[in-house]
Amino acid sequence: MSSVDLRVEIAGLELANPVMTASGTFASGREFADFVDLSRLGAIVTKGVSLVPWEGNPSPRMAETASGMLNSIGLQNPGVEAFRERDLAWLAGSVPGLPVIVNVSGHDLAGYVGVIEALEDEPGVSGYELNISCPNVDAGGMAFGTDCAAAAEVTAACRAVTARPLIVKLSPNVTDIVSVARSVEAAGADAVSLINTLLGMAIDTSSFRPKLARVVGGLSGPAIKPVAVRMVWQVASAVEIPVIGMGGIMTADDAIEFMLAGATAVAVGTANFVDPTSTVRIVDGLAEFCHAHGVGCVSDLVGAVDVS
Amino acid sequence: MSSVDLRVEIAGLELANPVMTASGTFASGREFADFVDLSRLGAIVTKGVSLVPWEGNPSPRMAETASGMLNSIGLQNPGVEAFRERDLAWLAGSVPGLPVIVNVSGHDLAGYVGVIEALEDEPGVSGYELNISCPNVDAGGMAFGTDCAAAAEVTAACRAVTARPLIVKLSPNVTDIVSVARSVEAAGADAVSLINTLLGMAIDTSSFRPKLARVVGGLSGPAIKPVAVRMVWQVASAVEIPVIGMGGIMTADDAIEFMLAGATAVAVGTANFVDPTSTVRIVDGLAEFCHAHGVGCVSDLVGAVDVS
Amino acid sequence: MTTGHDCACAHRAVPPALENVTVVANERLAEGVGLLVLDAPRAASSVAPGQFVHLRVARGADFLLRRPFSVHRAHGERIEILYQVLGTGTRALADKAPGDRMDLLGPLGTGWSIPEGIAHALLVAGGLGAAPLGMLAEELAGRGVAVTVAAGAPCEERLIGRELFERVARRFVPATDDGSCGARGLVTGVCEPLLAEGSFDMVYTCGPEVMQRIVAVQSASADVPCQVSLERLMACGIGACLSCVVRTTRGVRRACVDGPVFPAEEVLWDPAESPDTH
Amino acid sequence: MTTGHDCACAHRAVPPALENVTVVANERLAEGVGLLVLDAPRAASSVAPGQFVHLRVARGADFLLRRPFSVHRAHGERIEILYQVLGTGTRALADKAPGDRMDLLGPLGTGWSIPEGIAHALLVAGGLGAAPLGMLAEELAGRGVAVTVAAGAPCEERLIGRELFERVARRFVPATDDGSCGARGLVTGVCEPLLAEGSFDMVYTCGPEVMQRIVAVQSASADVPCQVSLERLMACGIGACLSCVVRTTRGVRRACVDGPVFPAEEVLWDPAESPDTH
Ligand SMILES: Cc1cc2nc3c(=O)[nH]c(=O)nc-3n(C[C@H](O)[C@H](O)[C@H](O)COP(=O)(O)OP(=O)(O)OC[C@H]3O[C@@H](n4cnc5c(N)ncnc54)[C@H](O)[C@@H]3O)c2cc1C
Ligand SMILES: Cc1cc2nc3c(=O)[nH]c(=O)nc-3n(C[C@H](O)[C@H](O)[C@H](O)COP(=O)(O)OP(=O)(O)OC[C@H]3O[C@@H](n4cnc5c(N)ncnc54)[C@H](O)[C@@H]3O)c2cc1C
Ligand SMILES: Cc1cc2nc3c(=O)[nH]c(=O)nc-3n(C[C@H](O)[C@H](O)[C@H](O)COP(=O)(O)O)c2cc1C
Ligand SMILES: Cc1cc2nc3c(=O)[nH]c(=O)nc-3n(C[C@H](O)[C@H](O)[C@H](O)COP(=O)(O)O)c2cc1C
Ligand code: FES
Ligand code: FES
Repeated sequence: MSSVDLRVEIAGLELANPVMTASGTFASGREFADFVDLSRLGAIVTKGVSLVPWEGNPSPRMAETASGMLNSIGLQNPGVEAFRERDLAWLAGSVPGLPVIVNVSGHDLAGYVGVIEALEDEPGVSGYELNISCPNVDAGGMAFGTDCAAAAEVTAACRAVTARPLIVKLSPNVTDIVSVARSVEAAGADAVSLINTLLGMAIDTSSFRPKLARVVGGLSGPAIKPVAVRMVWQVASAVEIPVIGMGGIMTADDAIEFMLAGATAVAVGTANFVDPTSTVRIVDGLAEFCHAHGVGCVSDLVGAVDVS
Repeated sequence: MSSVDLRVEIAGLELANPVMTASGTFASGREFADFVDLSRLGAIVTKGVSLVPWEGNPSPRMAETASGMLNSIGLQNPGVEAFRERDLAWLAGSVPGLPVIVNVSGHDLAGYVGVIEALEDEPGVSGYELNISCPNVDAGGMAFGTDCAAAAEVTAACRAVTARPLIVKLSPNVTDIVSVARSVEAAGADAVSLINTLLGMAIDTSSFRPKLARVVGGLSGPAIKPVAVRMVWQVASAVEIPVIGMGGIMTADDAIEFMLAGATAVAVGTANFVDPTSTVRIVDGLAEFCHAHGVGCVSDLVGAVDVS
Repeated sequence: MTTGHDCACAHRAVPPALENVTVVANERLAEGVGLLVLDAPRAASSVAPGQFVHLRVARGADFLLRRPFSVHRAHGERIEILYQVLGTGTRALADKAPGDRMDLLGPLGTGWSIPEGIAHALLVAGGLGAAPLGMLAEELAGRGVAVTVAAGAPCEERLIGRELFERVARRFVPATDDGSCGARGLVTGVCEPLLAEGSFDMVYTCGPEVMQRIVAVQSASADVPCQVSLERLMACGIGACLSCVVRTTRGVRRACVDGPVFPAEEVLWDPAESPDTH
Repeated sequence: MTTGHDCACAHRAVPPALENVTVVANERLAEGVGLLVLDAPRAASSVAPGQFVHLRVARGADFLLRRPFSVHRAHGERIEILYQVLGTGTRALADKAPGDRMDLLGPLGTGWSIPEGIAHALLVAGGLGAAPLGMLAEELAGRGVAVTVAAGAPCEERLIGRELFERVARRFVPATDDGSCGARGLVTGVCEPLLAEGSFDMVYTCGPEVMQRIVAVQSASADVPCQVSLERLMACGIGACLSCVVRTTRGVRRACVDGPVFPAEEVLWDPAESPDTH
């Protein structure tokens, strides 16, 4: 299988393979080191990082649904300083050379820009993913991702302070994701990633209470895959920049579906909770699939869906 | 269990219980007569009817997904005349007294209005549901449902030609479903029903072809329930008119979740394909639940979710 | 001569029902092919040749919908299903053990039409297309109709249904891709000379759609009426969802209730199933 | 005296792993309560008292995520799990038969801390709270620590874990709602007088959160350090998703890795679990 070329390129960043971690589902990798050889990942995308520490939302923060889960973590994180000292330092020491994409959160423009500025001198950062699509915070988050002008504004502001690869993560909770993707492309994004979670809710019929303390939360997992594949296909057909696809990827076959739809790389999220070895299992599966189908370069799959 | 009052009222129409059929999943009832005592339904909502016959989309029109299915039927129907002669006549003869809601489709304003005009003299029609949210037709359909002004316009035009209960069926493929709901309320809708299917896509990784001939289709079933419950809760909190909730209802417990979120009635769709007796099973389950929880009137559940 | 498709078929008298059934046996016939025997008294007593059952194979994420399977044989309180492992549902079917229970909806669909007075029928099976032809062969033989079966498969051991056909048919004409049994090549290759013999008054066929289409053309050329059994993705199986449509000269029809058996001359074949594209 | 929670616990040396395990026995103990014995050599040899395993109970729509269960006992190559049937996952667990296979992630979490030199420990179990206290009682007894167990349940037959506790503990003090065994009333009712005896140097408790909270207050009043074991909804079980947080004096912590056992004095109790609201 060594003959299959799994490399892909995102915004000038070469990845050994297209499999990344979905932000917030893999922490900064350390928790998975017992299960996964982290150096085999295409890239690690960290949990969302904000300028100052965020406490996140009250519990319960999670509920299982049919083929999916709701979460309302609320971007709990210790802030960019602690992130730099603990997570980046650990990654640099333990998995040198692994591309690290920092997922950036903010309540306002200055918040996003501040995180990037705080990390610009860090050699261990390969690029940024702007989370303008988190449904679990009151200010910022999804509000930026559901409005073209706001999405463009935050993208442009971040673009102004970094030359590093800048990925913008889009919200699926919109009428027209293509317009948002085009707006951030025009504002300087090097790539888009999609989808973040769908806004959902579940109610416990015995207590009459919402299953999440925050009432609503983000739906992820296999349940959302058809929506995600559709959006990746729509966006990839409309923009020039690469698309990173995610939403319910559990197997290599799922990853291939996203690549055929137009994703240059993919991210694995909820699957990590079910099987902590999911990421490398999918890397292996991609190689096997290419081998079996006579595909020499995995990148040949990108956008290869036949809609004729 | 005879002590539980299952009646609910939608737009002046009294239903024996809150369980309706979701349009397009129950035809006009005839196909289910072998399995279900149709007179036990709260109401029947027919398959979408258009002014002239529609052929629907090419095959394959269906694909299974994790806890869901995609369809791209495309509102195939024999047109309002044939509908009147075959379906309405059969319903009047076989299930007299069963409330019949006609689901109305159109490619343009005149199409919607025309169907209603053609049925205004039919005594067997109890009300209309305007489908402004079908993702499976090129013109009309979802285009009306994703724009507040267009949604209001078609509602107003239909309102002008009928005094019967007018339900508008909303699309979930929008940034802000509350605004659309408010627009159709202001334009004269007596009730809103939601959700129609989420736009999705699936690709066969062995043939590299989309699983649906039309490429994209509508996602239904348990997978979408959290999105549907969230939207019902948002809309019910924002409008005065009753809400009919649907999306992934398989059991009485699911139906109760929708009612707690604010739905006055519910509709059962995809579940009919899995178990053709789903509707009456859910009616029975509602009565049992109310009995077990000391709820005298099922309508006491409406909006009873405790978000304090 | 008409294919008699408008006759009031006997099975119409028995409406479909939900039935809890029990696995009696589950036998591997070849790599990826199995024979499932179900204790299903109601379906067994009411099914007509060519009808199918809609099985709730398992419950869970990958099993929201039922799966349609033709009834291969019905005897006593039992029905037999031939299945090919393709995806999650048929994989789960292969794992069933005696005693396991399932839920079945059936019998469904319009099966083969057997017009009064036919004397010699040609049955053409491609691979698992043998499934709905088993009951038919038995029924025809029982009615005194002479039966010739042409069956195609990749190799001898994949000639599914062979024993039944050899038992009830006057003639069994196999064709295998590798020549390990009968003629080397496709079943359509043996079908044409058989039709040229001129003795058949009805052709029944099931198998890959492109094969059925060729058989339909061959039958038309030989001026013999032909019935085909078409596979479509099915959600409801009872005529409500319109997933399973077949374009015909009589309009868009539902494979689950108007079919799966259709008179070949009525079918407007899907261009994707043209022999040229295969 | 410290609860010793910062010590380098022995089990930290063994990282968690995925393990394919086999059901050895599955016994019904009371209505809706079962004891599952798993052949799980790796987990059995590495688990510490108070740790848990994350089980992939089944696959399918209702089973996307794993379910966390405390290890009640570990002996030889086997672990025992006490479970209460609540929802789809535990219902599926009740249906498991010997020979069935599952996939386990573990051992996980930070279990009970056993500081050097403690002489007499009080274990307070509410209902299924007995689960993580089983291994602990055995371990303490093995180390020569005197163990008193107070256990509460609705009625005698639901006093889960009784045999084990009666075997290894010096004293077993039951309390039942209906008085069918021991004191009538809540376990917190027997706990207070026990603590008043003044002989304990550590309290370990598990059960409904509101009960643990009362035990924590009672222990603090009696000036005895107390450890609690908290249940949270868990997605990953390994510290990555932040589903399972517990608010503590040391900040927001994760029940799956920093817990489930916490020193009671560090826990900032959830207002929803206040005894007043129950
Ligand atoms: C009337 C009829 C009779 C049939 N009789 C037989 C038979 O006797 N023996 C046999 O082996 N097969 C038969 N089939 C095909 C059989 O239904 C499919 O092979 C089976 O559904 C595949 O299920 P899966 O879960 O393994 O595949 P998956 O691909 O995992 O299934 C996903 C979905 O696609 C549907 N699907 C996939 N392939 C087909 C197909 N070829 N036809 C219809 N639906 C499909 C499934 O029902 C399911 O909804 C018949 C189909 C029809 C329509
Ligand atoms: C560290 C820890 C140890 C545990 N040890 C035991 C034990 O030894 N014996 C025992 O019977 N139970 C134990 N539980 C609780 C047990 O995990 C739940 O009862 C079980 O997950 C319920 O699953 P279900 O599918 O039956 O319920 P469902 O309500 O159908 O499950 C839906 C989802 O909610 C989660 N969930 C539901 N209830 C709980 C709960 N009380 N705690 C955590 N997650 C829940 C499930 O894991 C699943 O993700 C423990 C929980 C934790 C956190
Ligand atoms: C528990 C959890 C936490 C998440 N946290 C973040 C986050 O911090 N930043 C972000 O951009 N996305 C976050 N996401 C969204 C995921 O990165 C991903 O977009 C989404 O879950 C869909 O992928 P999946 O179905 O594979 O999980 C989170 C998702 C989950 C389930
Ligand atoms: C096969 C199929 C056909 C449908 N046809 C229609 C239709 O004609 N008109 C309409 O308003 N909705 C139609 N719908 C949408 C359903 O009425 C319902 O809104 C949706 O399926 C969500 O409910 P469910 O998850 O219970 O199926 C259709 C859905 C399916 C699955
Ligand atoms: S499968 Fe639903 S109409 Fe045929
Ligand atoms: S369960 Fe994921 S962090 Fe604890």
